[in-house]
Amino acid sequence: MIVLLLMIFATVILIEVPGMLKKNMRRELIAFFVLIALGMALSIPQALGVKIPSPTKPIEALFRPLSKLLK
Amino acid sequence: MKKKVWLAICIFIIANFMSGCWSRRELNEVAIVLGAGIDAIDNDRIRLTVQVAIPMAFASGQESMGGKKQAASMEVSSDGATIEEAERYLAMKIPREIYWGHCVALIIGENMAKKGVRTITDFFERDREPRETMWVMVAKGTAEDFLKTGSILEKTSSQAVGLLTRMKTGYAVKLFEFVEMLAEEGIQPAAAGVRVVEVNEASDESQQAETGGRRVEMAGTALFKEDRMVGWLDADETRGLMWLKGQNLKGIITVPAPDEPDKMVSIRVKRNAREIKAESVDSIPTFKVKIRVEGDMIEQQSMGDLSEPEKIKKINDSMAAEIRKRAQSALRKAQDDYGVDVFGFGQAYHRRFKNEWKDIKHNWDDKFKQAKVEIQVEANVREMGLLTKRPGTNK
Amino acid sequence: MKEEEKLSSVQVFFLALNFFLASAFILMPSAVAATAGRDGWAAILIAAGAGILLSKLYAALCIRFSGRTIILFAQDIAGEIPGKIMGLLFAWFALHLGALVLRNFGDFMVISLMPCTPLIVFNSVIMLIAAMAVYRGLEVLCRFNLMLMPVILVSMAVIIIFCFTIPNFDAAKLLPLFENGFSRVLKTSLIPMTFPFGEGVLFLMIFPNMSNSGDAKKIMAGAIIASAMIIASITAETVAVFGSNAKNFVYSTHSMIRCIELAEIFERTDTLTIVIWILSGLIKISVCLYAFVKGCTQLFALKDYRPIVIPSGIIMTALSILVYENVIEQTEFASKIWPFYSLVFELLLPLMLITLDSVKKVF
Amino acid sequence: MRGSDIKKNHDKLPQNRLKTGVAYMESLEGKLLDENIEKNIKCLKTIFEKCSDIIFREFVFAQNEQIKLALIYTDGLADKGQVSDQIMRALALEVPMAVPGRVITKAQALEFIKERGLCIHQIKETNKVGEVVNAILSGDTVLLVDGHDTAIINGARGWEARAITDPEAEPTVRGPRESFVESLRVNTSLLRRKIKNPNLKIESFQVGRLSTTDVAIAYLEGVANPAIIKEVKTRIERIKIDAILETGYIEELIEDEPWSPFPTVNHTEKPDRVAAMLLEGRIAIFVDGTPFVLTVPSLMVEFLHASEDYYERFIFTSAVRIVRYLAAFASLVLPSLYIAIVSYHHELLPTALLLSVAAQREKVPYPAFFEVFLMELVFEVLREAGIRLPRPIGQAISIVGALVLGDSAVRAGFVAEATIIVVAFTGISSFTFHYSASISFRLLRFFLMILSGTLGIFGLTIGISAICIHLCGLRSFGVPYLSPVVPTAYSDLKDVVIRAPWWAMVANPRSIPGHNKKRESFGMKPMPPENGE
Repeated sequence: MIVLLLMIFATVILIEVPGMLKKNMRRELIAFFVLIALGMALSIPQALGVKIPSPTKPIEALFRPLSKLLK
Repeated sequence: MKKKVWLAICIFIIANFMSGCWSRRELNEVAIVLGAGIDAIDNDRIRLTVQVAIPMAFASGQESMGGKKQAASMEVSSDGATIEEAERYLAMKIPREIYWGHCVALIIGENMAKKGVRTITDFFERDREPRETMWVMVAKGTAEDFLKTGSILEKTSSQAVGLLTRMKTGYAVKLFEFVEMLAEEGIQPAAAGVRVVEVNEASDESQQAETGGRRVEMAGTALFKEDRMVGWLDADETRGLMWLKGQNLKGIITVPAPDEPDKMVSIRVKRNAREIKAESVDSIPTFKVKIRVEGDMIEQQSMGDLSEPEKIKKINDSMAAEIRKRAQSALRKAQDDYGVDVFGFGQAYHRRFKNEWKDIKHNWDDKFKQAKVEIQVEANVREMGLLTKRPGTNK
Repeated sequence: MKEEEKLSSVQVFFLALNFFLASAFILMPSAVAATAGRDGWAAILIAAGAGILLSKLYAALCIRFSGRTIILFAQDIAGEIPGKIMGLLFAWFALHLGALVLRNFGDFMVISLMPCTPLIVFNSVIMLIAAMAVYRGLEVLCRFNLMLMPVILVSMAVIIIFCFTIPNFDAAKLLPLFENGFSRVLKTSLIPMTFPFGEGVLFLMIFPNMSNSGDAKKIMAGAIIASAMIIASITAETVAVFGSNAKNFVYSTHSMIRCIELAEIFERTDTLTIVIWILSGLIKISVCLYAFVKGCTQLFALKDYRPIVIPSGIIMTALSILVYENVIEQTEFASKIWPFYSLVFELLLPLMLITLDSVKKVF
Repeated sequence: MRGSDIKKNHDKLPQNRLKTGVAYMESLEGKLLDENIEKNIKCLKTIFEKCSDIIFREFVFAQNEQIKLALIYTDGLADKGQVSDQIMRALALEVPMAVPGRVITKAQALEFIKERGLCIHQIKETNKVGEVVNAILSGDTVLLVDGHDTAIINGARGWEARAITDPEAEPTVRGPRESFVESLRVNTSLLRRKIKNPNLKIESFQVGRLSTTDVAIAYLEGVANPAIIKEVKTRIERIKIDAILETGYIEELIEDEPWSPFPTVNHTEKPDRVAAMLLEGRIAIFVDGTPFVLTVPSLMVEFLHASEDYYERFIFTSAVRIVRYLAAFASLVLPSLYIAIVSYHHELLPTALLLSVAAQREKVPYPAFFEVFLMELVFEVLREAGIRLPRPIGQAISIVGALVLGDSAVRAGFVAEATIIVVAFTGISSFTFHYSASISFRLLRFFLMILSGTLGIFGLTIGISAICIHLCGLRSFGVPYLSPVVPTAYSDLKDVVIRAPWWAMVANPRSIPGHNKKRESFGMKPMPPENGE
């Protein structure tokens, strides 16, 4: 599973990066790697079975009081 | 660029293969369930019986080659606390994966029905495989016994009974309709009844041996209070139930001929509809039921020429009376004997008086016992078939 | 390839229609039945009215700042840093919405099509195709949508018509109207208002690409009316078929289609309709992905959005797995939290911008 | 600089030639003819060393025997009758009869021969060796005159060409029966006969560094879009390749999306089809030596249409087209749908059918995916063999192969009967439309089969949407490939799945950007005479 995931990331980088290097797109490269890192941070722990807190939780906590309006 | 996309697709496909094909189930790896039967046994446990098709028996053009005819189905039973548990035990007896997608009929044994069916319909609704469109029936006796009975015309009893219900000769209900009646306020469920009968009609001995001299047939209707079966309607009362529920039915009404009361005239029902009007007279629910029936005359025993308006009117009247009688008998039985509103009068009341309904909905069945029901039938003979009158001399 | 892709009004109309229909067609009947009972259809129609008002707001923004997306004009109105924060919030909304929709469809597949296949497979495969569509550009996405639209609309029409043939169908089951009071219906209408109709806020990223952005108001209103009619009629039909049992289903539209048995030919077709919904959902997810990617591109002043499509897709997929632990959390969130949470982005943010701008203009 | 070197020492030529053929041809550039005919002949003989089909015929001018002449041509390419009658006979015998008594000097010879001596329609002069060589190889006859560094190129080509026959690849029931042949001139003449209009422009190129193949583009000026014409020209001129042997070479070199499985350049061997394409604003590319002509830009729908569609009455045509579209769809998805149903979604079949399919599959050992995949491969082998086998036995073998293989495979329990039905029907369906589109459909069929074998009907859907997205992004010379469907050109939709009657198709298709918007007048709908007279 984790191997597959890393393979996918490797492929994505292989596909995208050479083109950007050729066109000398620095900002795009930075954005690309930031997003890739984010994607890795979100997916690799999941593949390893580590629980990451869901973003839904804080949102739920924030809006829970309002939801009583719907009752 | 394109090359890389192809590369990505290749990797994706390889990844797919690596992970295996999860939900794949080859056709020759499944046991196709055609009918399921559920009986109550001791200790709150249930017995699940499945009728599994033996595909080889369904191969086309194989039978004519001679040799012994193969059984078309096998029946396996297993016990468990829930249906799913029983199914797991079944899996130990059947070497293939149990596949519910083509289950035609859900047969509930009488014992089970009396104990309450809410616990068992859930599985068939919740799981994605069993279709909501399977027929729900209550078997007189055990469901296991019912399923083990063969059929001559059809290959299995499930198919036979499925076709019988589709013929609309008796009250037939699909699972989702049955569950809706369970869930809805102001109506109580009813389900088709089936039974096994001993017969000697098979002409040839091998057929006789195959079916064990037995046959399945429709047998009235089972009435439920909440999810427990409380009683039966016989075949005639079932017709009354269907008139009152406005269910499509195919059938014959036989009435005395207007000129010769000892000779009969038969009318085939073409379409029927009913309308319930709820009223509250002195806070007693009162219902006006209007049943409309159209039919064709298809048989006449009497000699007279019936193609006269007055005579047809007479036939219409006696037809209406007949239908009314049937409906009354069904109503009496449901209202007085069992006290269950299987007709949906409560729904009609609810729709009309939504505020009053809130107070009485919890004991509607008691209220229903006091309800007054007025049945009005409007029968109409439309066609006379190919003859105007019966051939022969009228002396 | 041209950088500026111009879309015709018809293309955007159908894109919006599909966007509104996609997940609502399956989820909405059960969602509104849960609180409004048999009056769900009325809630949807009311919500459509509110949705039209919302879309008027969006269209007003679009016309006032024609040619610029919300990311850009937020910076103009509120200043660079607050504007960027707003843009970031907006991008997050697109990402979150995309993840939720993806999750919905993945769950739907797992529950109704192939229970043994892991969720991640469906999610990643759908995302792969969505990313492919976005990668090819908005114009291709619109064309693809236009290609699917006849199939989707015809199948929906067929479903709506054939449901009348279910033996249990009885329009009287819709009675009595407003049993639990009209206020309940009004409250319920918040759900459909924020769930398909308000999500049209993402089209603020697409309006600038229209060749005739003056049509935006007409288009959105038309799409909302058309989709509301379809969703409301299917909602009414689920009640007409299942009665009060309708609220017990997770996907009552799907369950209803399972009950269609017409002439022994048109039966057991639920698998095929699932296929059509995948296509429909694909478009919605693509629009979300596009909004996010385009938003990021403009936030960070990138030249080309293509390089970040795939990473964004990966993030969205990972997020879609992450957001809920189980279906219960999903229904809880969708019915109780989402209506308020999404209002922040669907109503508050655009409203704030337009007031700020008006105030600025006065002084 | 290389050229002048060579001019000095001809001996070095062979070594040069050994380098590469291309470099050799290039080396002739800038090389000029000499005034001395002997030298010229020697030079050309060195160039055409070991070319036994090049004929050098030296003779003297009848008017003045001092003047030596030489005719050089390729045996088999030049029209021998013309060469001997119109050139040699005239120069060697008949000139004195025409102008008796006049003496022509060496200096006057060339002018005289040009004006009086040659009875040839088309002559050209050149002083470049390269051009001379080219002319000889193209079938022209070159006349060298002593004392002049100019050669006369006589356009007396004439070689054996195949007769115009029925189209082999696109047979029709109704419509013209002629098809293109391998000769470019014959082909353009066939086209010219369809469109007798000076606006039909035929521009020639020579492509191929070794083969110098004649390539021509044809278009209707004022109908075709100039931007597209220009684009086609630049794309053809860009080609630097040793040889062009078939239009396929050009097709692959000028495509918009070389990695796409779909053909974005259409080809046909029917002159009527090419004419129809040109009239709608497309551009045709002819290549000498092949009966296939390319037309660009091409749309997806073209591949599902046949030329006959426009000749047969429209009601019938529309019905047939619907069938053809269904068949095309079946040829793409039927096997994968079968796999998906048999391995994943048993509920899609009615109970009775499911039981009978289950009975058939009972004896089959493989999963449905493997079975269908294998049978599809077998079918492809049969199809390929059917084409490659010598014609007399081809059909017999392929039928026997199909029948015997299919029947025994079922009997032996390798495959189920239903599989055979599916595979056979799919195979047949793929022959209902244009061959090169059906190739791509066949290829994608396997891709879809893999997907539906792994993910069932979900995989199939995903595969189809991937294909659709790809198609939506595809362009052929700037024209969206899927137009007029998407982007929608509503007026063009009457010639997609159905064909409107001719009197209703007033406008030219708008999806092909061109100038001629209207192709017929309004009110062409035939009507019975009024008043019933």
